Amino acid sequence: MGSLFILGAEGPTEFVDIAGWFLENAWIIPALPAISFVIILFFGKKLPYKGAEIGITAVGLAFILSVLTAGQWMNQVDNAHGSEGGHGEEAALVLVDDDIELASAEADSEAAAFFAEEGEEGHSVVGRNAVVERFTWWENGGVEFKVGIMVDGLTVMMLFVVTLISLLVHIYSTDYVDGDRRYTHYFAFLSLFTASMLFFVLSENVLQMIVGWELVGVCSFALIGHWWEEKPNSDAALKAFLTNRVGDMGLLIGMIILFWSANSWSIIDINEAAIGHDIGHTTLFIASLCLTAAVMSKSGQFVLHTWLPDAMAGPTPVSALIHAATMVVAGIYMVARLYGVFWEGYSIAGSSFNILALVGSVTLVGAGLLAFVQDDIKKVLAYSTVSQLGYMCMALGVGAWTAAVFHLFTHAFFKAGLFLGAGSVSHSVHSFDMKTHMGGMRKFMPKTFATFMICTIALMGLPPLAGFWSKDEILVGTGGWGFFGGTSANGSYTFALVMGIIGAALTCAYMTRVIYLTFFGEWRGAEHMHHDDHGDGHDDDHGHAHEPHESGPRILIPLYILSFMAIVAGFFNLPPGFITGSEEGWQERFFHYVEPVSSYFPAIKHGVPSYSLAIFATIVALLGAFASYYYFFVRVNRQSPAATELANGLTSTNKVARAGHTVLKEKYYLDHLYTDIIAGGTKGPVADAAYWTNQNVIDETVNQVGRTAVSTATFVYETIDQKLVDGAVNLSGSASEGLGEVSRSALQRGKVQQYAAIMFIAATVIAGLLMVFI
Amino acid sequence: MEFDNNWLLSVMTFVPLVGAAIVMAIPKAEEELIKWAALITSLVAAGLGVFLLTDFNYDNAGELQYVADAQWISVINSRYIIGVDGIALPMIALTLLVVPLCIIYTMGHFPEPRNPKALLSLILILETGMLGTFIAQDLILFFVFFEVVLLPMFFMIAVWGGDDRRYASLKFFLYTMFGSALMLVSFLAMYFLADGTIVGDEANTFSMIALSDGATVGIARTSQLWIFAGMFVGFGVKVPMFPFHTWLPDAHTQAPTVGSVILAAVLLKLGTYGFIRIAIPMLPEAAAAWAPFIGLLAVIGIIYGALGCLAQTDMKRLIAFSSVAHMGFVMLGISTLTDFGINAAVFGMVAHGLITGMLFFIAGSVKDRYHTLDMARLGGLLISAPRMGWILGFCAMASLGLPGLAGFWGEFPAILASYNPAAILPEATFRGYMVVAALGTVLAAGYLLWMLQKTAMGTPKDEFVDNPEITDVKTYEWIAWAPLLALILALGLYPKPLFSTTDDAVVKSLQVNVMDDVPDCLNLDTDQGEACFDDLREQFEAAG
Amino acid sequence: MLLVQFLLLSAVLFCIGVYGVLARRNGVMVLMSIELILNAVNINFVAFGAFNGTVTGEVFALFVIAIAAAEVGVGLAIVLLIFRNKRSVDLSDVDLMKG
Amino acid sequence: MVAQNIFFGIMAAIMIWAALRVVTTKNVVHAALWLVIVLAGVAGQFLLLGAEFVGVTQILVYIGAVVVLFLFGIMLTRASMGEDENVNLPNRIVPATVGVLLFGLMAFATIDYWRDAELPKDGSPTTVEAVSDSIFSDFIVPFEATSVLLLAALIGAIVVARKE
Repeated sequence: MGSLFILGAEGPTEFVDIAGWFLENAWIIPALPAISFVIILFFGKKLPYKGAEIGITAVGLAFILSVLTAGQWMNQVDNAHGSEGGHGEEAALVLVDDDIELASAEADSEAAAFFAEEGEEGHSVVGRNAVVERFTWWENGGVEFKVGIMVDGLTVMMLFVVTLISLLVHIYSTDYVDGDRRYTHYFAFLSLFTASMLFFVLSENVLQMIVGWELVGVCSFALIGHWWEEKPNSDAALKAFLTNRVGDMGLLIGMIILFWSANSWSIIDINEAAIGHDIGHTTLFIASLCLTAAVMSKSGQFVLHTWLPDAMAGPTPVSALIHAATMVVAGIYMVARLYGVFWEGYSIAGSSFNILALVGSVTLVGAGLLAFVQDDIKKVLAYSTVSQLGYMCMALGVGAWTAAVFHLFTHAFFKAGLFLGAGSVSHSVHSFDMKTHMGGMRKFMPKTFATFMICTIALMGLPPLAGFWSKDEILVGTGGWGFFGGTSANGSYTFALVMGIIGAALTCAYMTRVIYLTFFGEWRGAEHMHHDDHGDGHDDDHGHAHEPHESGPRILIPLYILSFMAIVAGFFNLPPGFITGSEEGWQERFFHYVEPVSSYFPAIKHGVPSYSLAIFATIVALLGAFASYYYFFVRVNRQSPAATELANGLTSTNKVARAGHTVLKEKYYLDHLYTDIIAGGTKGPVADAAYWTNQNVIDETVNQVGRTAVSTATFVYETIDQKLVDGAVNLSGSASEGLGEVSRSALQRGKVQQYAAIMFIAATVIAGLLMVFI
Repeated sequence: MEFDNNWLLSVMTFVPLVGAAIVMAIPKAEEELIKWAALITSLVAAGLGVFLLTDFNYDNAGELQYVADAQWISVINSRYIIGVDGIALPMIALTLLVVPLCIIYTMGHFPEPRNPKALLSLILILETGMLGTFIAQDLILFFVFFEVVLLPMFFMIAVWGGDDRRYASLKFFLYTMFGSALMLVSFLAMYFLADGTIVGDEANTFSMIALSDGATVGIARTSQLWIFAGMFVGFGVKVPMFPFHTWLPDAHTQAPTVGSVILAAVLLKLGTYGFIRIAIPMLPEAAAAWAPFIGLLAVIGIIYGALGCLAQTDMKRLIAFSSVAHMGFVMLGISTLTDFGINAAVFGMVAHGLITGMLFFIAGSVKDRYHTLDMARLGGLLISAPRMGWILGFCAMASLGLPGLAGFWGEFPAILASYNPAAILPEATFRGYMVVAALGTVLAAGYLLWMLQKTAMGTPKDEFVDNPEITDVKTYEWIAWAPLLALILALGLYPKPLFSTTDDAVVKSLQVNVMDDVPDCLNLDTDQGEACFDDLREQFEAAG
Repeated sequence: MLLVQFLLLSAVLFCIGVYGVLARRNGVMVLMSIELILNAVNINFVAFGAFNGTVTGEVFALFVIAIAAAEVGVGLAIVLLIFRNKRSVDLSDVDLMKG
Repeated sequence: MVAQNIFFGIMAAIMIWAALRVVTTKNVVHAALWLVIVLAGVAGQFLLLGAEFVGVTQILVYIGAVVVLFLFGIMLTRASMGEDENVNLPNRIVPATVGVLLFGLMAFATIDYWRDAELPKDGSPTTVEAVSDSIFSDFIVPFEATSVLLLAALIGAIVVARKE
């Protein structure tokens, strides 16, 4: 599959050159897995492979389409590039195909006012502008909400990454979750996730982004909680969703601010308005802050990252797809998409500090430290992901747009490879705990070990694997010390550069630890094998195997592909002039095809790479690796091949170190803050107080009014009514009764004629009275 | 206007009443016959509703259609004026949809103490009342229908309710009556103070058309404020708005399932509908003065309702409290006084009706199976009754405002609108409300997922393992639920039909049509806006 | 002829009828007295009709006659029933309404 | 005129006398026969007032039917044909007082108000045609109601009087 991409990358062939058909119809790509979701949901259980085949087919087709789309995009860029020569500034019109008014009867004057700059002549400009196709989704109060696609370099890159990794994860899962009781549901949600993610990536406007953003969140919720019978899993799912919701609040508010400021949902319009200073700087700043909160939750940045390690409760392929390669980079993608907003809002150019860079660099180091103390291999990788996302975030913060996106690209492959490798190991030992179940695995699982090693080196950022190239570009982009020659970058983010280098060293160190604990030393899992059965939670009978064994081909092939990508992905964006010394050629292909040159993208500068910086950073990273190597491979191994740490290590002898270790073990106490204080507080005291107020103040007032009314009524009834009024009535009644008793015996004798007589007498008397008085 | 069809609304409205009479005439022992008679009646009404939906002129949704205007109580110039426009149409459709589904639901499981004859005729009378409220274009007629709704609901709660039904039903009844009384006073004040001659009616008029077309411009500002206050309480109780909401959890918790469903799906909408149809079009000036306060109560309701949910142990009570929060979003949309916000509010009303109605159906079915709604005892619904568990999950997701499902399009545009309220309103205040409302979405996710975790996830408690009563969704439940579920999804994916239906009518409701070239006072800055209303009043006085 | 002479005659007959109703204890005789009263009323009707020159009075007299006939029929039936039960038509014995 | 007045006077005297006998005689059969005289007198008065049809009806219905009914009633109740001591209540002073007072009152009221009212002198007798026109146009509803009443009375009387 990868080779197909290379084919497209090296030179567009004829079959992708169908006048932009794939670009204009990229909506088919998310539609395929969406259809697959519906089919699996309704018919999955009746199918021979329980729906997996539908998912794989759909995602496979989506992948092919993505590759074709990417090829067509590159073809288009090359054509445009040839005529323009160089990446100069272009104030070109955006290519917009504003068609398909379903109810085309309405003359669209207001919409025309909103999108005044989109003329029909836009069609003629073909080149590096995004391809936009859209139609009106709905209207409200004169505001049109559109839905559509926006395809440019960034989009096709993400399409490729998402579909490729999704495809590999689908294949991997057929073995990994084989026999799971909700096998079909699992594949349904994978399809839904893929569709949502692709929908998000293809968003033409920010509203669509919100929709996609939420949908991937809910898929993440469903897949983290895949084994919801156990409470920790559902807790983790809830935590993930709720933490993301906190960030979503920022997303909603930020997008709302942008919408009202730019009077449009369109990403292009918003970016242009921001870059053109049509939106006030304060407004942009506030919007950027709000959106940063969204990035912090979705992309696991400090201090909203805590859900991500917990999210490892989900099946491992899900972790690889959602929580390493795709969904968690949604925040990064969003920043990259709306870069005009952040660029202006944070005044990235010419500055040395901003919140995005700060959040990113703190996350990078903070999470790297946390990765040291984890015993669960997936948690190490999770913190590693957090840390790497910090790199991307920092890169965006310092203005190194291409570097960030490129790191996103390379990281997706090697991190997915690492997760799937960890899954392969745990599939065999039925645990993720490195200290109790692993060790010496290289002997049992050599193929997994090899791929894991490749991905690890890529992650460590050692040349010449993928991570090195992308990490190096980020460091260059910080424009740090003049000593290293990073002069022409956007600002001088020295702090970011320092943190970036420290982060590289930390990464090397904790990954070395992982390698040792997992693959070297002696296997420690033998005594747990029979009576321990957590792990994946599926009830197959692997538990009877006495020794770990290598995984099957459906697990290994995805690993091969990913480790292959971990090797080659870095070469897509070699520094300019590297090796050949020529400015044109096969260097900087990624930059060339992905970074937009258009009115919706800010005029960013690109740092000039320097050998000295690259060498220095590599040396620091290697130092980190060697320190860790010395500790584990030499000292711990010498103590005992089965040991996991030194008996008399620093934490047992030094108070400060022990305190630091505890802080790390407790994950900076953030979980306590969130779970116990904020969530527990809201759910407990605050909600109870509110409810108490409801029952005892508001409702009590109502009841009190009711009671007062009743008691007043009682008083009125008992005292006034019963005693006074009724007393009078009763008095008259008893008087009548007495009189009646007298008259009864005298008059009521049942004699009809007596009655008649009385009647006539009375009539006579009355008639007489009437005559006298009237 | 199509004069040919002006019988349609009347027939549609009174068919259920006739049905109720028929049901009452059938001997009590003929239970099946009674049920079928009730169902067929409601289906006939629904069929007329389908005809209405197809025949309605959507291009002219801002105008009243199918208008009938007949003498009624001539001595006070109260007329039998009915009509339907883009705002009323979705509400009517919702009513006509929910009632047959409720009747179908009762066919499978009838609440104790049975007596289908009484319950079904009450439901049908209720339907007439609800439909009448939505079609009425005369204040007295509106009031009569508004009150007709009360009594059947009162009896439904008081007879078929839970253990604490007497308290709950009485509270519901008295609370609403209290609000209605103030509302009636306001109606009367408007009758005496407004001058219908400006719009070609009689001087004292109850005609909602005349009153919202500008017959009220001459009313002094202070009087307007008081009149609006009366309506505010009347409608606010029904919505229910914080702090008039306390009847709601009790009524919902105690009511039988179908009662809860109708209460949530339609009855609460009578209040918000009143705001949109009566309070704001008739008294825009007072609405502008009150709107910040309404917005404040709305966002308090959002947060407060969510917190109330988190403190619950009873599933049904939790859903009831969530209504307070969701109606807060609707009221927030209304309080912006923009066509955008009010459109969102109408959408929110429909969405809330579908989603919360559905949640109450599920709660009722859970109660039928487990005989408890205590969330500490529930759990593992996804194992015991997987389909029902998934439906619950689907509805919880819809309720927390997941994009792609109906709830989102009520919530998000309301928040969106409050960033940019009508110019006459204080912008900064409403932006503050926006932030609080956005916080409400977080809490909404919190309590709904927590409920989902408690009830659907995990494993069933020992007491419920292998309980033969706990079955998956039954046929009658499928029939009753499928339309709601389909609509939640359909409106979520393609909200355009509903928005385009309401849009024109909402725009028209915010305009003062009294004379040509009336300035749009709501869209001027606060001071200018008030001056604009004063000018209008002076112009009117000079003319009159 | 003066109107008043007929009216006075009617009054006399009426009062005699009232005396008869009150003083007789034989049921049949009470009924006869009632007939006197009714006839007194009829004289009034016809007299006033003649006085006003309309036929309405006569028409009402006819109605009264018809109703009187019915009344006598039912009344005598009741008396017969009483007789059959009590072997007497003495109204003094009929005191079921005694308080 | 005079002749009419004289005729009226004679008839009135006879009627009053006969009426007094109706309520005072101790013989039930005699009372019925005295009643015939009163009823016949009333019929005469009707003729005097020009109400020929009513007068004829009076004779037909009352004398022809009602009195016969009374006689049957008397026979069926086995009243003695002779004097009977038990026909009157012991206390006759109260009824007498009531009667006299009532008459005083009525007489006063009548004379006080209608003292000078004269009947139309040229009053021609009312035709049957006029009576029937009135009944079958203005009074059709009371007429129908009366017919129903008669039917009801007929049935009622049968039901009440028949032996088990």
